[in-house]
Amino acid sequence: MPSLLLGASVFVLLTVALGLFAILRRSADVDRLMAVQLLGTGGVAILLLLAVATETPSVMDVAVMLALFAAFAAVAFVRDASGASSEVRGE
Amino acid sequence: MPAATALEATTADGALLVRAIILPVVGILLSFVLGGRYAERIAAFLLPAGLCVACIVFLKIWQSETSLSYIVGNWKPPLGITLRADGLSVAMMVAMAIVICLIGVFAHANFDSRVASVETRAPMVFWVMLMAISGAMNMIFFGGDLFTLYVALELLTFAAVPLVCLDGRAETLQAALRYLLFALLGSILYLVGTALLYGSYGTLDIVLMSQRVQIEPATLAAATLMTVGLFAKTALFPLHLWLPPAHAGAPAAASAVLSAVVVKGSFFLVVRLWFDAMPGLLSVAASQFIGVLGASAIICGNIVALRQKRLKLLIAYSTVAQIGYLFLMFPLAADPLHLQYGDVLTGGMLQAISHATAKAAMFMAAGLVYAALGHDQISELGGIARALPMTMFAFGLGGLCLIGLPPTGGFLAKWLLLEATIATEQWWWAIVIVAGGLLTSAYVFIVLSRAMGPPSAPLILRAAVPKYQEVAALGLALLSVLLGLVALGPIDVLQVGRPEAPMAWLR
Amino acid sequence: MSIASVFDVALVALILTIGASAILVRTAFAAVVMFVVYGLLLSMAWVRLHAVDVALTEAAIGGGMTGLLLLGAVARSRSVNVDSVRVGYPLRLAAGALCALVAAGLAVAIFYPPAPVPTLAPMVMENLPPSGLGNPVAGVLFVFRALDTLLEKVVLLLALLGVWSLAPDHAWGGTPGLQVYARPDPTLIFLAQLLPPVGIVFGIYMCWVGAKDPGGAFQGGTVLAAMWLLVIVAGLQKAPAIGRLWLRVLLVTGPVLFLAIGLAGWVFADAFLAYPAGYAKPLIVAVEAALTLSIAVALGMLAAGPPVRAQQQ
Amino acid sequence: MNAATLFGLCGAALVGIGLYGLITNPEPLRKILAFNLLGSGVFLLFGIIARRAAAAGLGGDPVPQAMVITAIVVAFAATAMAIALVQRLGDETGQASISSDSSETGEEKS
Repeated sequence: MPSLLLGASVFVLLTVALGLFAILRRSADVDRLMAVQLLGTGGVAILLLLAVATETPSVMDVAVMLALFAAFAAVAFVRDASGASSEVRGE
Repeated sequence: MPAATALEATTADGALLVRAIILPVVGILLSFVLGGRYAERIAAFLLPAGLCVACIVFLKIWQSETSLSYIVGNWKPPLGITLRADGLSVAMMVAMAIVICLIGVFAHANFDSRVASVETRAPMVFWVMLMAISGAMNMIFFGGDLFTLYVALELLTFAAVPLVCLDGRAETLQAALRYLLFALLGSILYLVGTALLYGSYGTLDIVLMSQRVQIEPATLAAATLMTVGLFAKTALFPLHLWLPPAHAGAPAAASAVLSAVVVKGSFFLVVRLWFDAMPGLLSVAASQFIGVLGASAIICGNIVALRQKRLKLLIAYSTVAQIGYLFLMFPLAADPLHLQYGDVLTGGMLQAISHATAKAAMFMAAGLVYAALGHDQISELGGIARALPMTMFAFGLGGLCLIGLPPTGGFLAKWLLLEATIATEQWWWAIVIVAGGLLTSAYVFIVLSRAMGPPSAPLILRAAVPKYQEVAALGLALLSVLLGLVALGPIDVLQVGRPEAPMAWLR
Repeated sequence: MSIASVFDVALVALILTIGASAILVRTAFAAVVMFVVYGLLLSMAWVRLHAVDVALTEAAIGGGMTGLLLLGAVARSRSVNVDSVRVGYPLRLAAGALCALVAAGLAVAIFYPPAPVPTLAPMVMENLPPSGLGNPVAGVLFVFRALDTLLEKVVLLLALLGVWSLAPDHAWGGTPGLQVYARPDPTLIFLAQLLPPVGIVFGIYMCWVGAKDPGGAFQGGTVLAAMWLLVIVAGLQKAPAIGRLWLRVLLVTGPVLFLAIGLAGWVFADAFLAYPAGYAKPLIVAVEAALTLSIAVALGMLAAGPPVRAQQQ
Repeated sequence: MNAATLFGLCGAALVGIGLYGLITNPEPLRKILAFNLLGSGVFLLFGIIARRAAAAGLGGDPVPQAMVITAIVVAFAATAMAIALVQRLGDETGQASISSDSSETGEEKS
């Protein structure tokens, strides 16, 4: 059973890697945002698989953390894309 | 071996070491809550208190001739952290506490926080950072654990960088950024070393490490990286490029604390590393290489200083040169054939201390000249010696100490180093020491002769210089001169806690 | 080669590729995105190294918070013309050789571990029970090496003051630059309403669970800081002026409590930073709770940057 | 080769990559990024040292792990300070660079 789960995590990691290369090769900034989101979802999947495979439940907390901060980074992107020019300088 | 027994338990009076570290921390926390208007008052109380603690520790160690130690939380190394004070640490601690207190007196004119009705930026930042620097230095002097020392080193960096760009001009911001990047690189290299050392010996405690350490790839890699990192922080040639703009651009009080105190922190760690954590591991070739770097710093720093047009930059480059002397102690002390170890270490520490007092005095004097004239162009200093006699006298005395004329502390330090060059038959370092002294005397003479010469135009002072600022500068300068007299007194305190046989592995 | 090592090899290859491209890629924006991805990948590496506490910290700080800081800086520097003089080819070659040498030196050091690998793990486990903690990392941070942790809090405060010191004089005491946009973005507001409730619960959970399992004040504080920033960025709440008393008090609460308990140990447990027998766990939990708050405020204000506008009276 | 050694080599390589970026990239922002990469490589070294010292039923030695947590927070504080400095410099000069010779700018001033 653990080896099956580990195998699954390897599979997810490889798909995430492929996805990352496909996305990062493009030059539009919005596409790059997808890279982080891809890692947010893929990373959560991998960590959950690892948590069960290695029987360490605390790894699930890492999965939550990863999901949370992938979303947080997305917000930073939104902020960057929509508001960079309108940011008021305090001169 | 005193060091081994120090490991066993907290010594009587060991609690003083905790006090020396806690006082500044309390000051920082209080300043945050009470606000910048009280920061100066807090510092005015805590810095002298810190000096008192330093003096008490000094007296205890001098009289008992044993080092103090304190086991934090009663957890002995390797699990816990021990604070230790030996002769080297107390000598440096007292000297730095005195310098910091006098800088505090001097800075009152520029960073008086009591006049404003609300908290203002520069005083708040300056006083908190000054307290932080005094705490970080104490931590560096007492820290018995290499990782604690890393945290202390970062404390020092974060306190020092904002002082560089306190006035917010673009060029000082640039200097601060460059300084920060160098300092961060330095601390991360230091951190790599601690990782490798922990991996090899399962401890970062300095005494335990000195008992376990042996020559092997990981240790050598660690030692090299840590040393390079600390060199970058100490601004040893050729990693000195960040120093002159950073030290010359800062406000005078900040320049004084940066040049006199902050660079000594990372230098002290190099000494701890090679003479305490890894005694006898420094190979002759490596020590000669460090010596070459030091010698290059002396020659290059002095020559570039000679060519400066601005007084503060001249003093900053002279710091680069004087740092070079500090590193001459490595080839002189690491010669395994002649165990001149003790005297050389004393010489090196005296050089650090006398440079601290002299350089602080000179930066203060330069700051007063700048305040009075509105510039610090050396070519237009004419008449200033008549207008500000006490200031220029302080500058001159500091200069004498840097040159190394008797009876100054600089003389004693360089004399001890010179003696060691003869005793260990390494005459080439003697040439460098003497040449460095000659070059130093050249630029000190140029400045003084300009200052005493007639003014090109009638001299108009832009601002009156407060007397107490001049007194603070003169006080430090006199200290640097009188330091030479410690040869008659407590100089042997530096040997307290030194292992009797430094090159244990040779036997 | 087991499946686990296939996973490790793939992960290492991915980390190195993304890391190297973060350095080599042309635009700063792309580099920062790479870095965020890199930080998230790295937390997986920490899981594989059985360091869950570090994995949590790395995901939160390494990827998330540092990423936000860098992104903000890129956004602002776009209007600034950066002088793009690249370092000359020979110098790059020399730098490459030097870096390769350093990496090779480290690799050699790693390849030859000492024969019996020294470890403090048994000693930690032996001495952990009196503290009542179940998490050995928390034990090291708050019991055995408490002095480091306390000093590190002071480092954080100093760094914050250092950031604030970069404010123009007139803005001192005012509000940081991180602020609402002219046009509030609906997506942003939606996210800022959705995420924080979850995040705050998780942050408190992190702090609470830290005594027993991986987690603790650092991780919890970082999550809270991130949620706070999110709310500020979306314009749902204003960044506080740095002169506010409540802000200053929150900043020092954790370190002050830590120091006070450390000093109390001097009286009641005969050593600075020692805990009286039987009271260790409640005291440590109290310190962790206070530190979580202080860390949250400190990290949030660090990311918010120096004040740019004077406070309206 | 076990997992610890593999990640150790990864850390060593990251130290090299980060150092290269720190030295060669002229943009301060990219230097800061490279510093973070370098730092994470160093942290990984702590991680493998902890991992290979696994004992007493733990997956790794908790002492270096705790040190890494401290170091990560310190590195974040350093990054925040460096970025604030870069931005203020950008505001003051309109360009973000540390390459110009400051001893000359020092002379221009007075």
